[in-house]
Amino acid sequence: MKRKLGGLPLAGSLLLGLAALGATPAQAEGTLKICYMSQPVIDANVAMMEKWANANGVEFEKNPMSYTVYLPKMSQMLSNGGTDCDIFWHNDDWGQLWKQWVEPTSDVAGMDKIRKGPMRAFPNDEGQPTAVPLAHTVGTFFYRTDLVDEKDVPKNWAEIVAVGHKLQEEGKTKWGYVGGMTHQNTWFSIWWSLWTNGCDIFNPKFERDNAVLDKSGWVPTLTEDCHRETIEFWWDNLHKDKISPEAMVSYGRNEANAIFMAGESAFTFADSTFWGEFNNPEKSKIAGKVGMALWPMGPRLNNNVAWDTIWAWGIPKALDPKQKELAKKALGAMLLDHEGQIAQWKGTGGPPPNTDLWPELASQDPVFAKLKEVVFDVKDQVLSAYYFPNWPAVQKAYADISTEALSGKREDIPAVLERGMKTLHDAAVQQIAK
Amino acid sequence: MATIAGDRQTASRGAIPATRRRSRLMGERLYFQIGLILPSVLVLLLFQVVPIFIGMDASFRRWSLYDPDKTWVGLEHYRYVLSDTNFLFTVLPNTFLLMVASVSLSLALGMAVALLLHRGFAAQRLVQTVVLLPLMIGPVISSTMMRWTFNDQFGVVNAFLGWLGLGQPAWLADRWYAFGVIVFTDVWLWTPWFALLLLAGLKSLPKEPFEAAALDAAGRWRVFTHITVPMLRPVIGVCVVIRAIDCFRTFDQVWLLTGGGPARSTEVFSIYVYMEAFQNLNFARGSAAAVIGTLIIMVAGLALYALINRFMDVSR
Amino acid sequence: MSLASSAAPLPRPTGLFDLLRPGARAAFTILAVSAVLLLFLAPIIILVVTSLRPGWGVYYIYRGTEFTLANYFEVFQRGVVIKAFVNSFVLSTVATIISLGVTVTSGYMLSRFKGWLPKTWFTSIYVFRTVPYISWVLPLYVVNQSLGLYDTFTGILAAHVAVHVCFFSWIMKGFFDGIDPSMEYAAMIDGCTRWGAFRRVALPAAGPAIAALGILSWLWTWNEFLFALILTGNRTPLLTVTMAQFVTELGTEWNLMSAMAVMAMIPAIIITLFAQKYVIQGLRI
Amino acid sequence: MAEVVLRDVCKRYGNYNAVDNVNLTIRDKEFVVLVGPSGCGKSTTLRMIAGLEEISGGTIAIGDQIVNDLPPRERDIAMVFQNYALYQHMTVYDNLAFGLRNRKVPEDTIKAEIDRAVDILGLRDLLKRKPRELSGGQQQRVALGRCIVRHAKVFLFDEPLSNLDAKLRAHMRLELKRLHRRVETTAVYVTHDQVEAMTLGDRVVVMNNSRIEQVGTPWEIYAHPRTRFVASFIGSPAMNFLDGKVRRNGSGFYVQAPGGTFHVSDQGSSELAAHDGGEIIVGLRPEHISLSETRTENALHGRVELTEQLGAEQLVEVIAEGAKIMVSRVDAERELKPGTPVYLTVEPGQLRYFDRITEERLV
Repeated sequence: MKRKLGGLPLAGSLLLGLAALGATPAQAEGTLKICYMSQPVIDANVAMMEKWANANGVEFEKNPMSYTVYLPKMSQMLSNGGTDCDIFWHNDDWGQLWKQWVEPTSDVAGMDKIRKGPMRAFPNDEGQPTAVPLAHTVGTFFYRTDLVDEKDVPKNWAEIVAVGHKLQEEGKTKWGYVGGMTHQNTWFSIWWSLWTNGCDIFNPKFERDNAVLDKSGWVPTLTEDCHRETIEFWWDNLHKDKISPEAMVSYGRNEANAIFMAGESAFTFADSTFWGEFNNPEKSKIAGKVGMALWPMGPRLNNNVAWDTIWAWGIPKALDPKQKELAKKALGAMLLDHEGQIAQWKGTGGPPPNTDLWPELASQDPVFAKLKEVVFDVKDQVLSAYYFPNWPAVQKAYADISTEALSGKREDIPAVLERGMKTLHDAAVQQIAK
Repeated sequence: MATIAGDRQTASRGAIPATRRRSRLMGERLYFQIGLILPSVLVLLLFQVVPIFIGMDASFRRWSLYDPDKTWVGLEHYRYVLSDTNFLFTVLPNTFLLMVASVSLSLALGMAVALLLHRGFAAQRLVQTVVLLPLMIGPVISSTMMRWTFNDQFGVVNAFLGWLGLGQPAWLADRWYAFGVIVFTDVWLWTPWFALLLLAGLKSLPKEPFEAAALDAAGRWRVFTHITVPMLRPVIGVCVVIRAIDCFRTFDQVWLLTGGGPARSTEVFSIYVYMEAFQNLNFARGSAAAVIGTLIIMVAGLALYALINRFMDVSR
Repeated sequence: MSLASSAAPLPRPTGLFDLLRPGARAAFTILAVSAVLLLFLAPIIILVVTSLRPGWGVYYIYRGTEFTLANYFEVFQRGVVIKAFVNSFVLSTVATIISLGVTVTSGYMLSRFKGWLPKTWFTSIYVFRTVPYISWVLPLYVVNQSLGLYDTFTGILAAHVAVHVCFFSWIMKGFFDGIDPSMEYAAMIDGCTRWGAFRRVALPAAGPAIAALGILSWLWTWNEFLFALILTGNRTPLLTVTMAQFVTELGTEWNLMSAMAVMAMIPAIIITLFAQKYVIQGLRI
Repeated sequence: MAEVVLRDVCKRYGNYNAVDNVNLTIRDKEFVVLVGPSGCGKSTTLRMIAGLEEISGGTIAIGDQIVNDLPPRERDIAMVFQNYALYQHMTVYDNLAFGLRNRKVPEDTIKAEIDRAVDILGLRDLLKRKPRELSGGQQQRVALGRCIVRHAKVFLFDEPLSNLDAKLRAHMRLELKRLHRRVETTAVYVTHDQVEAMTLGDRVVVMNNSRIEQVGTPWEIYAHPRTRFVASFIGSPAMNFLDGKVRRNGSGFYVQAPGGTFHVSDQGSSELAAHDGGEIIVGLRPEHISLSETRTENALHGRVELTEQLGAEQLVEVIAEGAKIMVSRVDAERELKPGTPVYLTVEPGQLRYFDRITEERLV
């Protein structure tokens, strides 16, 4: 039989052979492996560390991943004590999710030069920072400078509606405001306005300490007036005042940006890093006609708020000390690389983490000056995410509730929000791990 | 003769008792059969059966993707999924609605295209080529196309409707419009498949019944309902069963067109599982949903098969 | 949906069609043919036009007359796109070869033998074919991670071979059912072993049908999305996922994404134009 | 060359016996035809000899070797199939060479063998063609050629002519006969066509219901059928069977049948002695009946029902007391209108008697 079946196992052995190829090679001395999501700002930052590695004879291995799988993949590695990455991209959304597996970073050179506020997303249980920032990502209100004078830029919700409506009637623009609304895009419409109305997602408002939130029982604010008003504001925008397209409930950031860039909207809200994109004449019809402004305020709050969060790097706790040392050196070199950080800002719009550079940049670069004014210099900073393992589930649940409320009748909004109380609470407290 | 004498060397085997002789040839045959399916069995076991069992095991445990705690929790996840109103009242109805709508529409449209192609006309080859394209292009490209075509601001469909002076619906922002786009995409993708299989079926039908019907002065519609369809029943039945089972696992189109939105209103089974596992990172609950879905489709598949057998006389 | 309803050349009730004069019948045929062409071709044309529009002109593709090939050049300047094309090409080819190799013997066995073993195997195939992909790809993700196969070529390859085992065995059985076994008997009498009779006689006879299935298998792998989404990351980028991510990660670049989609469509179009006969043959169930 | 011996050969599928205790010795160089209706087990028997079916019981020997255990390739046999089973992807030459190449025969020997076979079969111009470019008769000859080149111990034929049209079939039948005389190999030939069986076989094996009914030369089978089945199966038009009663008439016997009585020859007397007064079946072949329009003694009286004009002769269907009797070899020019009263006589020696219950020939 052996001879007769000679040809058969070929395919099988080929499979096994390929399986052997798939195994990861052993870690070499003096090598830094970096895992990240490929994105212009992050790429620019990686380049700084690569430059340092090349200068210091350290081998530099880049391992870019896609955003879709980044979180599960990295979570798996960290929780299993894996050492596939010496440095990995860290995000405030999962700053608390990974806290027990990441190395404290207070001893990284240059950590004294950074903004402390956004670091609130990254402490471990001992209160030490566990991340090294690579750029600020800040929510920004954009307006069309060719349609709206700087002095006429809306200062509150009512003015958004009024100005938008007026421009629509004059035929100058198709829409007043567009912004993302779907899951992972709620920031660009509902949430920023939620915060400008002195509201938040859970009680106590603006609390991010999980212990406190646990003790308070993760009670959503959905049924409170501040929250209902926010939803009603957007309902009116979509269905009554029609300054926003009805389909906006199905828009992600990209759909919204496309409409803005097609010159069909007066206002939008996006990450500041899109400033470059909006002003790129190759892609945008409104290049050179885009300005940044303070967030228009809701009826319940008078003082301006802004969010200032960071993208950061982390180091796995499971690494051996020598690797940790090497990783920290690379990160320190990045933080202190003035030239590189300025290049990062100029090339990609990713604001430098090293605040030493800010005054100089602000004096040279009017865009940075404006960004500093409307975001960094705003006194009341909100944190744009919660920091606990179930946060992704909460985000999704919230988007589903708000979409339902905004797609139905106006008078049904309270009922939908009432129903959402349990869904959102359950999403927050569901037991998927310990 | 000398050239084939080598075969004689086995002469002494004649002495083996009959029972053992039998078992030897049958043994060889059995080994041969096993050898033939072995590679397939191994691949199926390693990459399908084993994962399914791991998934089933995980569905009884507390097992998140970032922290495989693996504490045994029994039926907790099943209880959750089976009492989740989204799963029961949105996801399952959507899944079956998509199945019914997509299969019946693509069957009807496919039949029409097949009849058209069967008639024969000058540009037939061109039409057949064009009809084949969606099948080759696959769901990712076509969903991307449709999403763009049905874009409420820039899409060609709305531009056309506007030009006609009709309303311009926010296609992907309304549950039923969005569902309609999903069904349309699925029909666009699968009509060619039905058309080609039905065309092959039409071509293989004997001519005599049609000639007899012509002599009996039957009209086209009567010929279609009384001769063509009954004779195509086996083909139709098999197509419907296969397509319906495949339709249950639809993922690509929904994921790329609506992602299950707005507000989970177009979520189907595969999206639900994916969301639980990769969005909520709850691998165990995703697995439990996967097991439930598998059982449902197996029962539904069997029922469908029986039903079609009964009504259609499938003689396969 | 408006496109769909206008395109359906519905069978006419008794007599109506026959009452039409020949000229009117021809007109009906032309109308029906145009409707079918429009339905199946329009989205593709829209995509092609989009891919030829400059970035700032992509929003209203039906306005303006500026066209450019720049999108194609830009797409191919992205390393990940070239990598994705190469990966998808290699994966489709290797997965097709292995899938066919693994299942051809299985289909042959199902066609030629009777008894408990083929019956059991056929039932298993039937049952496992109904299992939704997500139900085994989800745990396969965990398996691949623990084997270090996540985001490797081997990992995604294994999934593609596995998904084909059931369906292809079934189809191959049909191929061999259509071949008279007496050729193999003749070969066995002519001095072949069972394996020899299969390899030297049955296999060549099934060759064209297997080639047809191979073409389809190649395209299915090329177009596959779910496995790629779950089982690969950026280390092993594949075409479909890379294309989908043009929307989700790099901003709204409909023009670039369309350009990539058009490029990705090329194998499908080539096959449709030049191997149509095979494809139709391979689609038989 | 070799003898083929089947001893107690059985083939069972579950509870069903497809072949039941077949014993048969095929002598060296003999051409034996297995004939019977479809499902009688003849093809299964042949396939067991070939090794394509396993043997459920008993033994089969080829030459001096029991082959139950050997796969087909080791049995040194050659076979021609009903649909020729030519290798569709190979040329005629490669088809012919395939078996020899498998046995590692040197190419020049192969070429010589093929040359010889090609001359016998007249295939020279077709060597480079593929099977599907050949006519049915040509394919058939290639299939035969595949056997000839092999010099196998036994040739097996599984209804090889049944796919050909009537004219070609008659032609190939003769060719086969000529071929066997030239090649002189033991041959086992399966057919359901009794004409082929009679014309080709040195001996004929009639099978029915999984068993052998009779083995004998064509003449033996025709003249001395052992059972009613054999009698009915062999000969065309088929033998007429009448229910009869045996009556003693002095020292002799006569048989009372529908429409009259037969006197029985002395030879027949001994056969019938034991059945005096009993009910039997009388068999009379259509070609042995003479038909007269004038009253004749010892004849069956009936009326013409139908006539079938064949040109050289005509077939006449006669109804005698409700029993249908076919008469052949009636002068084609005789005019027999339906309803014409006729008298049928048979030489007593041509009558065959069968038991009503066992349907075996009375001896």
